[in-house]
Amino acid sequence: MPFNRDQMAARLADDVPEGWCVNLGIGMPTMVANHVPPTREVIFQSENGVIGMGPAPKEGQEDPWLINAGKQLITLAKGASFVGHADSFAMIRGGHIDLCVLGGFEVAENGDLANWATSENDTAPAVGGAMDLAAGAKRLWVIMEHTTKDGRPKIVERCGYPLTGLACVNRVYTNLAVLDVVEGKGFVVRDLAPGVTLEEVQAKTGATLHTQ
Amino acid sequence: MPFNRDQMAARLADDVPEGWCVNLGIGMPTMVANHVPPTREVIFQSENGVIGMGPAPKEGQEDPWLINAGKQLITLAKGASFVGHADSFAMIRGGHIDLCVLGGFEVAENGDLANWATSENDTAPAVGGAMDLAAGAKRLWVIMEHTTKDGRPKIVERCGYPLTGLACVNRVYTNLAVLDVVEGKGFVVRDLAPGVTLEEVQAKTGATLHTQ
Amino acid sequence: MINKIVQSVADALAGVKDGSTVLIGGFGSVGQPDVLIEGLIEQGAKDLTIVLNNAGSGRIGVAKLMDQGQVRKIVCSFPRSKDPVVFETLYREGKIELELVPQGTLAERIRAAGAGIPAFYTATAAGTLLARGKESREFDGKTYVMERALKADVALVEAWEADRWGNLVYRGSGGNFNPIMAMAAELTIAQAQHIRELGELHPHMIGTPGVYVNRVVQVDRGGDWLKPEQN
Amino acid sequence: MINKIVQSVADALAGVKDGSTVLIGGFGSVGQPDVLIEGLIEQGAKDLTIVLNNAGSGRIGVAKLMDQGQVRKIVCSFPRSKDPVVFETLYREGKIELELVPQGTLAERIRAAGAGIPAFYTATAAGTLLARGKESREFDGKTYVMERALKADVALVEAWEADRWGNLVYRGSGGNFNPIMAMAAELTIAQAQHIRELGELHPHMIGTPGVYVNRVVQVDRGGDWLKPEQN
Repeated sequence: MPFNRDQMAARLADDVPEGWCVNLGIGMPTMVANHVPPTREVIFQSENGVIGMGPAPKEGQEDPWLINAGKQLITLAKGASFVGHADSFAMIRGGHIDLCVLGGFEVAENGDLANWATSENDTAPAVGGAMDLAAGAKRLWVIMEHTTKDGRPKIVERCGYPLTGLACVNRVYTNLAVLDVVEGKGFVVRDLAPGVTLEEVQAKTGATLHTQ
Repeated sequence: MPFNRDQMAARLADDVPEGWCVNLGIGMPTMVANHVPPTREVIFQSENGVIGMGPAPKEGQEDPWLINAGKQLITLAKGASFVGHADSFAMIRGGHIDLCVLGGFEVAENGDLANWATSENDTAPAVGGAMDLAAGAKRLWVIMEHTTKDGRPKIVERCGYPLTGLACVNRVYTNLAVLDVVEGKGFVVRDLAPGVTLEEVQAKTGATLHTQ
Repeated sequence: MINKIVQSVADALAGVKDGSTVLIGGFGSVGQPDVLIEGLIEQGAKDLTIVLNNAGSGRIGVAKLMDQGQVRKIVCSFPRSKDPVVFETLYREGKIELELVPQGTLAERIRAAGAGIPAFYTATAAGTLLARGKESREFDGKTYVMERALKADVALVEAWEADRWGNLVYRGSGGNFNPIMAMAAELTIAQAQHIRELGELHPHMIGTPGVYVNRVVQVDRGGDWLKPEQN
Repeated sequence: MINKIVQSVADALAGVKDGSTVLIGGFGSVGQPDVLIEGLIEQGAKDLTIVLNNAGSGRIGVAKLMDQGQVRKIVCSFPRSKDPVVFETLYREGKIELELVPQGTLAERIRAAGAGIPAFYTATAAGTLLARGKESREFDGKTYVMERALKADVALVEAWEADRWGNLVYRGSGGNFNPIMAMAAELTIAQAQHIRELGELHPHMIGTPGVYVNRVVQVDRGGDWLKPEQN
């Protein structure tokens, strides 16, 4: 049975070790934080200069001056600090983020990521911090459905959409599988959703899957 | 009668208006601060990240964690703030310092300043922040004796010593005179020390002096 | 006595010229100088290039500024929002120009302008559409894009506290673009919730030294708007 | 549980390799990690390139490190001091290499390394001896020098307070080079006067987020050394 969105986020969260500084993209990536147990200290960084986010605020305890990159109200973890945008992206660009988790339109077997525009003539495309994170984070994991809503593969030999970053993805978490991107080789299956077969995943993938 | 060092500093201080952010170099420039009356608010910046220095601390009230660029113990003025070195020099390089006052070995009529090394083969020359200040401050005033100890002119047509900055000096305060450096013209006499004649100053100067 | 505090929003925005490049701080609504943006609409300067992270939402603030036809070009990283109708309409009709810049590159270009650095290199966007037309160059075997400083005529910023020197203290995540924007403009105008006596602001809490600030106007949103302080 | 606090200076400096580039924070004695420097002398790593503002004074600290023959090269802005005898002797004898860098360029090169910027342009030193051998380039009619990032293997920094995440709070003018150096090294080691519980440090007072720090060792200088606090 394929993973649902929460299970995908939980599966990814399992692989995040204590002590990492992690930036979570908007959307499904943000859900990862809910699945890291509070006993495991992970430092969540947000582009707008928050280093060490805590859980969502309880009702009535929101601070309107405290939001994350998705503009959601947040709390601070103990040990949190603030920096301005230049310093926040110095941290990102400078390779100090252990892990960035982003959503994706397409991931290619050379590690290319497309996740910001669906054509060169996109109406007012929005890039945000995705290119900075793709270029700067130590590791980039993508979390996304394995195929588009109409069944086309999102895991491909080469991206067709405009790129966010070149050779930047290290791992992909989908509803069907966990795939490593290995330089010089391509996609290597690391894990399958319960009851999902390799053949089924390969059939829904636009690139060759390797098994170690 | 030529100005003594204190009078030179006082003469320069007279020309600093309220509200300017001023960086004072090590040595005689530092003395300028003593001659700005406390009723006139001037913001003294120090390269090591102090914005808003106050007077020297009274005995017994020194804070060993608080020094200026000359490594002297200082106090803070009300309204002071701290930044790190990158931000301090962003302020300097970015043109946010209204006035920098430096000492000089030579000033040329094109505004070139030499004040860090006396030959290309200087033993371990020290530059500190002088080049950054020369390139970045909105105005650079030099305060120095009019001639060397053995009587050679320090105000010259072209600098012989290695340069600190090109076309950066706007005004020179010496024991004999105050000279503006005017683009396309050279040195223009702005003021003379009491009892000092133009002829006397010209005789001790290695460049033509203009009078407006 | 240095006193950068002005008594009205109109005074704060006096003299902003047509054709200006205007930096507008904030990320989401946090640290966004909303009252100064309203003031700019009132003031009426036209043909503006505005630089900010988002292209506005609904029909207020920056969206209204665009809707009034005051904006020629927008430089931002994320023109999408919950309700970007004004921007998208103008953009589709070719009535507004868009320069899309990755968020970190936008921040660094603004900082560079403030720090006297005319250009720098970054790996961000290398090999993508957003590097088109830009110089690229290899350092140690990796490709980087050359990016230019983004200087401005005016910066509008929001702070939590200010004093008469123009020192600004930010609250929570309210710093974001504000400190670098304050550095990068000829004329920096701040709105602040609280005005403090000189010396009341902690020297290490000051996020923007007053040296960068030209005018401060107090904008008290009233106590009921505020939740318990945690800055 | 994240815990970057180590129990001894020797633990703090374990593994520093011969041939390393070592950033050493501080300006004058303020913010200078003196105990870590002593620890590096004890630890014995050789053939070091050290990067710091001053080349040491007297026969202690950095001067002693040089005197012991551990330093191959020094990168600094101001090799002079009240008593620079060790450096000057070694330099005259050709036993130590000097790379002289304007102070602001030094700071920006270190920041660039931490911020993922391989190179940038500055007007500082343009047309002078210190621009020799460097690329220069015109932007908008003015000449700038291209400067490269200055990356390091190790940074030694001093803070006033620290917690187990490695967050650092600086006191007075004790920040100076420390925050940027902490960003620019593979291994950042901090000495701190006080260790605080996690959450005790104010989020806006933290000058270096723990993300940049690998090891913290407490160095309590004792109360009598300290003057009344004013940070």
